[in-house]
Formats: sequence, C-alpha cells, structure tokens
Amino acid sequence: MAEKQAPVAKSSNFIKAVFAIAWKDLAAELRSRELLSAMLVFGMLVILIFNFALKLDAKTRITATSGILWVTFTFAGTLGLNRSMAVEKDRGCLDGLLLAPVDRSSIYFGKLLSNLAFMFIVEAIVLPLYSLLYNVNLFNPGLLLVILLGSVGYIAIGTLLSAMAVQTRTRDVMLPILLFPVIIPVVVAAVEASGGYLQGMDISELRYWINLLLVYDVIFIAIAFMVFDYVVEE
Amino acid sequence: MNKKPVILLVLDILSLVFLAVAAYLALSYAPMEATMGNVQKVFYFHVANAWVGMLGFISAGVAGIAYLRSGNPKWDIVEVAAVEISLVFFLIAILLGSIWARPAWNTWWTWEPRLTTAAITEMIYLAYFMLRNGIEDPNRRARFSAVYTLVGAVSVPITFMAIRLFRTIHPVVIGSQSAQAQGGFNMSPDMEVAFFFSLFTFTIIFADLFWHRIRLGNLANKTEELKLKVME
Amino acid sequence: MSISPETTNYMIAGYAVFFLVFTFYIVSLVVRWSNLRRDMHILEDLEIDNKS
Amino acid sequence: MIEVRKLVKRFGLKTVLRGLDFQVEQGEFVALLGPNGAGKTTFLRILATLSRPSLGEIRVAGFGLPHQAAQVRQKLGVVSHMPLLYGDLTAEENLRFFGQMYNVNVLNQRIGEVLDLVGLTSRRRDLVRTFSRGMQQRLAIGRAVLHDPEVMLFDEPHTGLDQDACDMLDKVLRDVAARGRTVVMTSHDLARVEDLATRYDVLSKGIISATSKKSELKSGNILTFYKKALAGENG
Repeated sequence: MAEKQAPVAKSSNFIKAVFAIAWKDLAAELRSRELLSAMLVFGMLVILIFNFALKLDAKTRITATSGILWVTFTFAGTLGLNRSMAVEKDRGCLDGLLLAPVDRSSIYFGKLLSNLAFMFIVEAIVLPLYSLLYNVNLFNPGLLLVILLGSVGYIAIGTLLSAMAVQTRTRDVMLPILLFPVIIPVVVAAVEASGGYLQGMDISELRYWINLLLVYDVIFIAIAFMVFDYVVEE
Repeated sequence: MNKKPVILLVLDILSLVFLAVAAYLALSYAPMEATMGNVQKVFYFHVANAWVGMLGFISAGVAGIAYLRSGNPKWDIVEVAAVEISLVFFLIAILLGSIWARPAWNTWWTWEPRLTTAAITEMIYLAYFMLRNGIEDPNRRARFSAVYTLVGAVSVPITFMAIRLFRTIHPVVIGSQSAQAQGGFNMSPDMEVAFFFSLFTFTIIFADLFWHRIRLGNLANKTEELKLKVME
Repeated sequence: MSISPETTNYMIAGYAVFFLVFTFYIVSLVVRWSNLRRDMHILEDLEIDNKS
Repeated sequence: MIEVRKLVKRFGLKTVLRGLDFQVEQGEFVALLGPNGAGKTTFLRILATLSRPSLGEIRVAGFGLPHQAAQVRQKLGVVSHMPLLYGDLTAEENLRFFGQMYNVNVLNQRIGEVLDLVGLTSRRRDLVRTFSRGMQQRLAIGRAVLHDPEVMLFDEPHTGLDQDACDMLDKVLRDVAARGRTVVMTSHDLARVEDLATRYDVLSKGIISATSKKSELKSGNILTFYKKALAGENG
C-alpha cells in the first residue's frame, strides 16, 4: 500500500517479484505438467469433435478454421486459468503471496505472465498439429499477431476473473460463466481477423479488428491492474 | 425507513397513470404503420424498455465504481437494485424485439447489434447473480460484484462495437424487408408523441422501481442485522 | 405494398408479454417486501422477549 | 512490539471482534486461547495484514495498520495450519521463491541456515508434495523465518500433526523463540502451549477476556485459568 521506499528500489523489487512468481509457476509446471497436459489433451479433443461435428471437408475448412482454433483456445484456456489459480488457493499459497512485502499488482502480472506462457505453449503445439491434420498452412505472420493479441486480452481478463472464481463456493464452474460473456469482443475480433489472414485478405481490411483487439488488451490490463487489490484483499 | 416517503407515493401514482396514458397513445392514438401493420406499435414499449435497461446498466456501473472507491455497503445495495431492474427490462425489450421481428422479418431472432448486445448483457447479469450466490462473506460478495459490474460495464460497449462491425462485414439478409432491419421507418408527428411519451413514462417508472428496490435492499439488511442481534 | 399486413395478433402478444413480465416483477417486489416485514415483526417480538 | 487498541472487525453485519485491546512486548511468547469461532484466526489474519480492521488502531513492529502494511509485512513471519508452500517445487525452490519475494540478501547461504534450523537439509531437493504433514509444517516455519522477521504469528500450527511431528515442531518453535523474537500463537491444545508460551491470553466474545503470565500461574493450572476465564465472561 503506502510504501515509502525509494522509487528505484521499489520498481526493481516489483519486476523481481513479477518474474519470481512467473518463474515459480513455470518451474512447477515443467515438473508436474498437469496443467499443460490437461489443456493440450482437451484442445485436441475439441478439434477431434469439431472434425466430426462439422464434417470438415476441404471447402468448410477454409471458413471454419479460425472459428475452431479460437473455440479450442478459449476452452483450453479456461481449463488452464482455473488450474493455475486453484494451485494458489489449495495450499493457502495465495495467502503466502499476500504476506510478502510486494505490491499486489505484481501478483497479477506474475500470474498473467505464466498464464500467457501456458497459453502460448498450447497454441504452439495445437497450430502445427492442426496444420498437419487438415493440410492448412497456418504459418502466417498476420495470424500469429492476431493470436498474440487475442491471447493477451483473453488472459488479462481471465487471470483477474479466475482469481475471483477460485474464491467462490462454485469455483469449478464459475470461471467460464464469468469469463465468456465479457470476452465476446476478443472472440469476434480474433476469429474475424484470423479468418481474414487465412483467406489472404488485405491488411487494411483487417485493421479494424486488430485495433479492436489492441484497445481491448490495453483497457482490460489497465482495469485488472486497478481492481486486483479488491479481488485478493480482505 | 419503514414509512413510505410522500414523493415515492407520488411517483407510484404518476407511474401508473402515465403507463396507462402511454399504452393508450401507443395502441390507439398513434396511427398504424403501413408496411408492418399493427405490430409496429410494439416498437414504442420495446425502445422504452431497452432505455430503462440502459439506465439500469449505467447506474450499476456507477454504483460499482462508487462502492470500490468508498467501501460503503449502501452502494452494494444500489448496485444490486440497478442490475436487477436492468435484467428485467432488458428481458422485456428482448422479448418484444423478438415478437416484432417475427412478422416483420419472418424470424424470432435477428442478430441485430443492439438486440444481441442486450442479450449478452443479460448473460453478464445472470453470471453476476451466480457470482453473488457463490460467496458467503458479505464484504467479499460486495467487492467481487462491484469488480464484475465494472468489467461488464466496460466490456459491453466494446462488444456492441465488435458486433456492429461484424454485421457491416456480414450483412444478414432476412426476408425481403432487410432494408428496414434496423427498424427504419419514418415517424409521423403522432408517432413521435407516443414514442417520446413512452420514453418519459418509463424513465419515471425506472426511478420509481429503482427507489423501491433500494428500499427493499435496505429492509433486507435491517432484517439481517436484527436477526444477528436476536440470535446472540 | 399498398395493403398493410395483418399483424394485430403480434401487437397484442407484445403488450401482453410486457404487462405479464412487468406485473410479475412488481408482484415479486411486493412479496419480498411483505416477507421481510413479517420476519422483521417476528424478530422485533423475539427481541422484546429476550429483554424481559 | 504489537499494540492493538479498540479493534473491531465486522463481516458484513456480523461483528467478530468488538473493541479488542492487546499488547505484546518484545520477546514475549503469547498463546492466544479461546473456543472455536471466537475470532482467533480473524484476529491473527488482521495482525498478518491479510484482513483489514473495520475500526481501531494497530501497530506492529512500529508501523501502523492497514496504512503501512508493506513495512509490517517485511517484519512479519506467519505460519498457519495451511503450509503456504508449492507442492510441485522442492524445499529449496520454495525457499528461494519466497526469499526473492522478501528480497533476502545472500539468499543461498540463508536457505542453508534455515534448512538446518528446521532439520530438512537432507530433503532439500525433494518435492514438498512428497513431504509428510509434519515436514511441510517445519518447512512452513522455515519459510516464515527466512527474512528474519521480528514478529512471528502462528495459527494453530499443530493441527493435523501426530505426536512425533508435534514434538519436532515444538523444538523448532522453541529455537525460533529463543532468538528473541516476539511470538503470538493461537491454539486450543492447552497442555502443549502451557510449556511453550510465556503468557496466556484468552479471546472470547470478541475481546481478550483474561490474561496471565506463566510466572503467575502454578504449573498445571492452565486449565483452571482457562475455564475461569470463559466462565467469568459468561457470568
């Protein structure tokens, strides 16, 4: 709260704490691989189900790919976000973090970084796999940019809401219910922009979607930064 | 507290009288719109209800911010009241929109940006009440609700923009009258009277219900307080 | 189109839905209010009993 | 070291602490006793900066709460009945992580010292998940003393431990207290705290209803004292 340390020391402590939290999540995950394997298996199952549900022939694939990808990311992401916050809550680790003399927002940014890393790892495996399975070339710099921006927005708000969801009685189901209605702009923009890039549309036509994603990212990181204190403090 | 303020009673009576007048103006006074027939008369109440939903939505956002800034539990009561009223009136607006869409465009549901955004707002508010149900500690419940209200208040306008942009890129052709898909018809002066009177009436109704709902929240609080006192 | 389509039934349905939901909400407010008042009275009586 | 005046804590409309006064001098080991639901954990969480007081003045290690929470946290070590450790990290990694959060200098050396203190040096590279409850609790104490705090708070540290683990824990607790730290510990195991603490306070109905120094009580009399404290409050 009202910290009276030298500003330089404070900001270096802040960054140190952010990276310490993110690093500890990655180190723990590298060992157990619980979260990543759950996200990946789930993601692949979603793709598998879509294959049969939509009868993905060559023609449907062109229009449906971006939608399928984002549904996969969204669902798998929820799984990861929930798990990542549940780890903090289960052994009272969140209290352990709150007891440390660091700014609360460093906890938010630390979790944001590790959640984002998990999301990117999953995406980095799902994309080539999807390319392989359906013979669609997904290595398109525009698409990667969209995935970057979309994931940041999704995780920014998801990290905040998952911190709330784990503290409720119905914590297992709460996160998607809270998260999905407020990430619709991200989904709409990301699906449209990804679809556009995959169909080789001109950048200028997709500029609006990219701008929308950027605006969403900036606004929701700012909001989460401002309100995270209220979510973790009593 | 328990004694009903006179102004509130006046508001109650005004609401009822104006509602009757608004219904008369809409149903009888305003002329029939030629291309859509009588169903167009739903429009007056449809827009007015959506307007109340908007007022509730904005009030909820303001109350949420006020709660986070002040920590005063009164704002939590105001926030719940606003969300509940917004939920009810957006629901009416969506239902009326649906009933209007059926004969006009031969479908119960159109993915019209305003209508879709209203539906998404309903989902956010349902999630809001589920969130409240899942938390026992009243302080935490109030804090989390305020945070979620704020997140919703910011995301809904962005959602609206996204859907509108989506629609300009993928125009959905419904029936033969898609040119009027936005409810585009020219209002005659008689229609304008009915329209603006509806808006005015429902603003009064909003104020009246909002006040009643806040009083209900206060009473619930008082009862809870007394219960704790008696239990000891 | 010179003849207006006959859509009066939809108009009636629309206003019926409005008054139905609206009345339902008002009734729910009144019921909640009177339940709370009843609880309040019971609790007030209990409190007086406790004191004596 | 700890000064609490007229502390009130409400949860919504429910008042848990009602004007509680509490003082602890440096080096004291205070056992906070009381029936379940009396607000012991709530009180400790407020001292630990995890929960905000509704009203009242609190100073811990010279800093006021809740405004100087960050400074207080630097001087505070907390152990609860939850281990506050990450199961998928080793003992050493857990300590390193929390050491970074507390900005501990010469961290490697300090980790070695702490592991020695809690007797877990041989298990330093093992995952905390594989530890027994007692070992987790000892490591939790290690985590709490890592930054050499002046004030230590223990919330029911013996919960869920068997006899041997409790004895081991007591040894560590004594070590910690012997270094001149101020300790506040909640417990409902009277026999165990009688030996450990230098002062006993009873929290009941939202206030400290009785207090007694160890020197003022005859050995074995803690139960009588405790019962009297509760009865006195009721009568």
